[in-house]
Amino acid sequence: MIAQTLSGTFLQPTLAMAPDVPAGIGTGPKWVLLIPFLAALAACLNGVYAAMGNKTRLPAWTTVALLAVSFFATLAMAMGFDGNAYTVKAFDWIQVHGESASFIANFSFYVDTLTIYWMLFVTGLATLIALYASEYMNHDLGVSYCRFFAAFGLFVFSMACLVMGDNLVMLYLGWEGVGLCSYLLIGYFYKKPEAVAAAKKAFIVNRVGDLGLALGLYLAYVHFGTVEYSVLFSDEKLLAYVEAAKVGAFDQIPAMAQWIALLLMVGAFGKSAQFPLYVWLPDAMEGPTPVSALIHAATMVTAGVYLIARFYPVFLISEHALPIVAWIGTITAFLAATIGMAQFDIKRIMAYSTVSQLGYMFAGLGVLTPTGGAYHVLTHAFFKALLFLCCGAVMHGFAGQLDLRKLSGIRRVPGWGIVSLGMLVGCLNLAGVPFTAGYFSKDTILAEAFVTPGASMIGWILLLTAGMTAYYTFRVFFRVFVGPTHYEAGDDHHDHDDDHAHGEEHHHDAGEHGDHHADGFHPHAPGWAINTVLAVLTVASLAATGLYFVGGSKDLGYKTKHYADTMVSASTASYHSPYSAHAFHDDHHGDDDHSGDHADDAHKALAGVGPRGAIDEPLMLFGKDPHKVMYYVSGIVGAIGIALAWVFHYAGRKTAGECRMDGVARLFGPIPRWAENKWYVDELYDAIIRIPLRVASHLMHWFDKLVVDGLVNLAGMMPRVFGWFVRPSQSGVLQGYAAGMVGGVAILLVVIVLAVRLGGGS
Amino acid sequence: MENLISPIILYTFCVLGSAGFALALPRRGSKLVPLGMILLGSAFGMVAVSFIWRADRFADEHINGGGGPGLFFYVFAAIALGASIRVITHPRPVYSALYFIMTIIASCGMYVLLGAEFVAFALVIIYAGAILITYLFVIMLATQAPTGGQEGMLDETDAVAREPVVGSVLGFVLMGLISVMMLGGIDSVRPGASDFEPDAVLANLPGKVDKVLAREDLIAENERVLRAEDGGGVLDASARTITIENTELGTTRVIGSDNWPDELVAGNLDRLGWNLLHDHPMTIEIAGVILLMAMLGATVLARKHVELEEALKAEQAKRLGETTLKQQQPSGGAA
Amino acid sequence: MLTAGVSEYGLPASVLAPYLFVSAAMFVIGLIGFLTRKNLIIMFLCTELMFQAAGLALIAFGRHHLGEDGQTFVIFVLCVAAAEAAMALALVVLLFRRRETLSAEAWKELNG
Amino acid sequence: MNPIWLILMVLVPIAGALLVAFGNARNAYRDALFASFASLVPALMALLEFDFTDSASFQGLWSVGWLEPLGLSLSIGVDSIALLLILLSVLLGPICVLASKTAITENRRLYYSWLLVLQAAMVGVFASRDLILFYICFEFTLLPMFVLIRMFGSTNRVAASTKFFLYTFTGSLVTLAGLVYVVYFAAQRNGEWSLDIGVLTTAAAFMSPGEQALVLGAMLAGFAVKVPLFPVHTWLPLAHTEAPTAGSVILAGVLLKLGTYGIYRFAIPMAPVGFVEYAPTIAVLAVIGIIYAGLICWIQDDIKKLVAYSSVSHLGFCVLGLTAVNATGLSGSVLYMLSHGFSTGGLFLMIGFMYERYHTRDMRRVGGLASKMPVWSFFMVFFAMASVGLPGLNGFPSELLCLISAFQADASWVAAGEPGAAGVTLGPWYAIFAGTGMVIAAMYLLIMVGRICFGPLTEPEGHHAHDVLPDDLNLREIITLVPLAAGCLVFGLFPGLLLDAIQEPVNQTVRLVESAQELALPRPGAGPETDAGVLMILDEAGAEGANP
Repeated sequence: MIAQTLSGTFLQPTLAMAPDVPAGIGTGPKWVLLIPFLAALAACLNGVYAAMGNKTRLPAWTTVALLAVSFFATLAMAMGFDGNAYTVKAFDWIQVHGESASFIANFSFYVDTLTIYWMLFVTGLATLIALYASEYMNHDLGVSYCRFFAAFGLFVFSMACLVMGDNLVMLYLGWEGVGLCSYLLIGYFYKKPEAVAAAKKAFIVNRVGDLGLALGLYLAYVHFGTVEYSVLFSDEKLLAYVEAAKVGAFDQIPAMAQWIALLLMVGAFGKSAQFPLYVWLPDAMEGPTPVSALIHAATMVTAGVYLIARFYPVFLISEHALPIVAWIGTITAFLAATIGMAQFDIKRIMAYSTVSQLGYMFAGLGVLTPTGGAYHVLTHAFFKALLFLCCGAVMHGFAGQLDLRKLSGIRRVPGWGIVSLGMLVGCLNLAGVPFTAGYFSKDTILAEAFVTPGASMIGWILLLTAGMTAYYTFRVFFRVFVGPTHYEAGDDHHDHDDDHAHGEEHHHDAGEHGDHHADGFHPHAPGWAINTVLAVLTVASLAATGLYFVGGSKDLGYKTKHYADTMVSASTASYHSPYSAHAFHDDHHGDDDHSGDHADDAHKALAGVGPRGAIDEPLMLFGKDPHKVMYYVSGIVGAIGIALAWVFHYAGRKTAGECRMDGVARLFGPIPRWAENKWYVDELYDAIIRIPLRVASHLMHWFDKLVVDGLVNLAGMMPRVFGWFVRPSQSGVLQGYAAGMVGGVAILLVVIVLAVRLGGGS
Repeated sequence: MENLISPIILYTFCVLGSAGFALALPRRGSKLVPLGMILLGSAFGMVAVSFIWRADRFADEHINGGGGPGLFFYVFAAIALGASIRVITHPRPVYSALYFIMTIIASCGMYVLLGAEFVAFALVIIYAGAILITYLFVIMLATQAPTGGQEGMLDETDAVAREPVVGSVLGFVLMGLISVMMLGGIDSVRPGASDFEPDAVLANLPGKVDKVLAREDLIAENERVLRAEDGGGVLDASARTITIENTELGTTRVIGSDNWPDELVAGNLDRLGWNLLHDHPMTIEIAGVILLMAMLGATVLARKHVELEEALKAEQAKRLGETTLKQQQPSGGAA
Repeated sequence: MLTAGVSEYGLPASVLAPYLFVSAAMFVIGLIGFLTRKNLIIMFLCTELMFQAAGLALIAFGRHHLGEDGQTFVIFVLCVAAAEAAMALALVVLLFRRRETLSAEAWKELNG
Repeated sequence: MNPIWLILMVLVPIAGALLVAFGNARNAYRDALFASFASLVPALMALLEFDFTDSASFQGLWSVGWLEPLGLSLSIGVDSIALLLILLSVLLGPICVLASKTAITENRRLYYSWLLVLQAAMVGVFASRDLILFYICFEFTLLPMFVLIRMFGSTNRVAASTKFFLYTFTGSLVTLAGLVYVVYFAAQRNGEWSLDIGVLTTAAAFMSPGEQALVLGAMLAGFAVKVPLFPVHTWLPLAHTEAPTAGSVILAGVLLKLGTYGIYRFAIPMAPVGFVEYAPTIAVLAVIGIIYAGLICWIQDDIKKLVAYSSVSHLGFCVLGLTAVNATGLSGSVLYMLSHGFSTGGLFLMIGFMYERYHTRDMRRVGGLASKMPVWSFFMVFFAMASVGLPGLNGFPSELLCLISAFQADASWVAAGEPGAAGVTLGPWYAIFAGTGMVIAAMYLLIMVGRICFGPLTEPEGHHAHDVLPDDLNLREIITLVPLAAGCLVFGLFPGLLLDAIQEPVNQTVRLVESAQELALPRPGAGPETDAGVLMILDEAGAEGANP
């Protein structure tokens, strides 16, 4: 049997499997499988190295090489893509063929433009960051080094399954797989209790989201009868629902179909660290910095965005899903920005900025611009990876020091030029300084928020957040990289305990050390691998700007603006906001008269609920094309933020630890401290979820012991009690037993005699 | 049942019997044993009289014959029951065993009356001869030597019955019930079939037939009785014919009922043997296994070295000490 | 009237009944003995008595039905009785050697 | 397939047990290992000879008469589900023996012979096609397990073994009553006594719904205790905690599955209407068990008790799948039976290996072992992840299918009368609440891994190195773990190996339940020809099980 199944899995030619592939979607070349499986191979090889006790940098080179091949395979896939989505099956995975319904989830991959778009930067960044890590993890050569790269490879494999999977179950596989790798890598320094706790927290919080995803999966299967994209997205029922949604006729769509999106959304919130499930991401910075860069900034956390983009039609048919996504994204963006402003640990600041930027992406998805969201994902991936890697280089060089009060003017330390330059480019992008990639991608979202009816509030909040982002970004830059040169070593290379960034006594410490360098500590400048990677990423971040101007296409029947737009529009995420298309192209003014007569007012509350086929108000901001207006507005807001950072953190700063901001912060009373402590959200969760559950667990434990088991023991006692009553009869005197027997026989005979008598009488 | 014995007599018997046993069972210093015996005798006598009185009347009413069981039965029954009463009422175990032999022999008499000669004699040999002798040995082995000064005084175990009243009443309640059960349906029982042919078993025993015929000179050297496995009518007990085959010629002839020898009858032993070995071979196997196991068990038990209990050890040591002391005292005096 | 030998008919009810009565009486006597006597040997004698009673009933019924099964069973009972006697007496000797008494009440603590 | 392989799978361990019992005590381990490996040979032959294209029908049928007037016979035969469970039992044999080499130092002959006897009994349960044989083997599994716990358990073993035995035995007696009623009913209906499971199944579907409910209740009394279902689960944590490692592995791997297998093989086919009627109630208990046991796991300090409670939680999914009574659910559930043993068995082995070195299972006294026992920690994390239900490992496909089935089995999307109408038992809420079990499982298992593997190294006071065993796992222990780990991975990535094999029998069961539903609740417009069709299906279902 095994032989049969195996042959059915690997050896049979593709054509023979044709019945599994629905009509309309072709099968692709088998070499596409290299992309995920090379990463898996890297993981396996590293496992073998670990078992063999390898103590060289071989694991790193293996991983980099295999991931590079994987990246080139992705490139080849992108080049060879002819515009028609296709699937590639590795082998049968979970198949249940019932008589009335079948459940089919194969280990197969679905390739369309969205997949390619995502995989390009996933594999590319993974290759670069693996190269970076080969130097960064140098201090741990041996089993730990292998362990790191094994998990790294496994992560890329899982991420590939997530992005390329042909069905929701594959997506779920990748989803949990990246969660596992995240768990393993956050807990890389497993002797540190904080790292272990952070790893655990990440996995468990993610699991809450995963539950939503799983339920969404079940509901999608139950409602549409399939979980395969190739079937699902061409499902007539779904298409009909989308048409209905476009005219706002949500009452024609079954509630169950609308629930799918709401459930999937929970999964996305978990993985992409959105409010209220964002608490795990800052803690996840306990992991090695390359991990933070790759997993917790560039790739894994964008999985939620990918999920919503991939299932955009499903989200469209849900009346409330997209508005909720938009609002949650906005709230997250704002909240994370406020916390980020008050942190002192530069890696944590980057973490909160990641959460905040993810909030932007969600808001973008929510205000009907999957393109904006996806474009921001791409730009963000580059510049945030760059920022993290720069922070990592600092941490690596300064023995784990991350406190911005203890570092200053690194720019002038020999060998730190590339790092500083990279940091500057990254900060410019993140702050949304005009003509950077971050500027264009953020503007797209902001503009869409303003043009989408009812979402202008979102736009204003996001605009404010943009200013705050610029401020805290350059706060880091001005404190750490420029100004008077000063640095203190961290206490341990491994042990970069973030608590040091908080406590009062460390403030005191900093003052004591004064301006001289601590104990003759010499930072070691990054080596060639780190510098190369930083240089490449710096260039890439700048080059990403170019993507805003190239790659537009008219093949899809309408004009797409740029590369990301093309890639998204050609995929299942294809959706063009009527508002945006309208404003941008400026050529359908006649439609303004189109009254939204089938759209009641309640639906206008927010774009997502509005009648998407109808244009209710002129899509203008200050009387201009919103995109053009936004160029100026956001540029100005960003500039204000940078200026504030300049004033408070650079101008006139003499030492590393003190700046004007300290005085300003005092004016706000306890608020900065609250923000620094993340608004006590963790404590809130502890109080309302963890502690009650733990109390419930203890109660249940006692209930189990006393009541459930108690009843059993009581039942077990019954014979004993009965025995206590009849024990005297067992006197041990032989004749007593015999007498009992005789008595018993006598009674039996009496019964028989009576029965015979009565029976005879009748 | 009323035809055989009146329920009133039966119940009276039970009451008298239980009273009798309650009195007759041994207890220290009891003077009422003779009274108990009298009660028991009267009880059994009453029943016997009732049976004898009713037997003829019963015969009239039933076509299947009737009448009482005859004088010998009453004699044997009286001996058997009397002896068995003494088995349980006699305080000395040796006498009990001897009375038990008497019971056995009387029972054997009844077996003979019932036409079961083999069993009767087997019983005498095995029971009275072997088992009871073993009992006697054990009684002698296991009876504690009476301690000094109390000779002639019976041990508590033998001299006093345990709750005689309860035991007797319980026993006779059961007696009443069994009697009612057994005699209640006696009216409707029908004795064995009228076509019963005791000699039919001879058909299965051609060897015996050969032998008898040869002794009577009814059969030549080269002839033999046709075997059942040869097919055909071999020996017809009801028609009283025997088919004989000439082994050399292969011809057959029939001995008619006129020539049927008087000695050719199937006795109790023939029928029992056939029944035992043909119809119940498994019984024999099981009996064999039981006896083997009993032998093994008895061997194992007998081999076991008995550890005396502490208290007993001390007592025996004391006793032994006393004896040796007694023995040593004179010698010590001599020294 | 003697009923030796084999007649054409089985034992009539009026003849059977006294035998059964004697059997029952003998059984009950054995039973009473078993219940009231303390000596283990006597108790075993009483069980033998009960065996005898059963044997008598079996033979009487066998005669009643004109078959030999009753006698066969009696032989079987005889075997069982013999086996029982062997085992029981061995046990009695063993027990006696341990406690120096034949009283059944000496072994009360075997009540489990 | 040749029935000799089935018979050999029973006889070889028994022969081994005799060899061990009467052999030299020093060779007990070696002989037991030999016997357990030897029984892999017939297992392999059975696997090779089994015709998987006809997996629903019973193969290797062999019957020997015994008291025929009463319908008693000893008959054996397996369909693919039974075969796979048998293979699981046989596979666990060498693993258990290997795992016990250093753990059991006294009374080895007793230990290994009972271990082998247990294996034979488990094979007997799954192989029997005769009710009496099934029941005898079913009960006989208790005895070796009782001895293993009683003689080789840890401190509280006497109470644990007694409770284990009495609890499960009491339940099983009620089950026997239910089974006997089915036999009686079948005898009334067919006019002759039969104890053949196929014959009984065919006849039992004609019981009235009331009778079916009673029979179901009786059967569940035994099977639910075995599973164990909340609230009759309290024997399990105790038994697991006290049992020796191999005992825990077998208990988790196979013995618990006797309960679910019993429900699948007897309760569903013999009381289909009753089962569908009461499925929601059973499912509620299962869901309560999932959450309740999961939360209790969370606060355990005794690592073995934690894993034991996690078994209760996990088996809840299995029962949930059964109560959905559709193809997805039954497939998932059977898959769960097969795969749960690998991950949980693995966890118990890990705990056993740790216990041998530290003589404690208290996570407050021992922890952070990753720095001292990296290989051990690797396997620990691996099995914990399999147990969490990580996709790609064995727990996931079955959990997924069970939850989907609960979701699927809702009246709102399967209208009565349509195909698949049999399973209108549950609904989304069941899946949602059961799904929280996934979160809870992640919680307690990761906390366990975090405490025992990660963090600063903690060792009990006065701990010194084991005189035989190295600090980390030795080769024997790794060899013991590898089959289980490989099973976790292979059945996670290629669940099709199992799913394809069990598809036909599962579909047939679903068909049977649907037919019985129609029989009991005739739809308007269903004429006699429908009934005839139903009868045909039922007869077919029974006939395939009946002996030639």
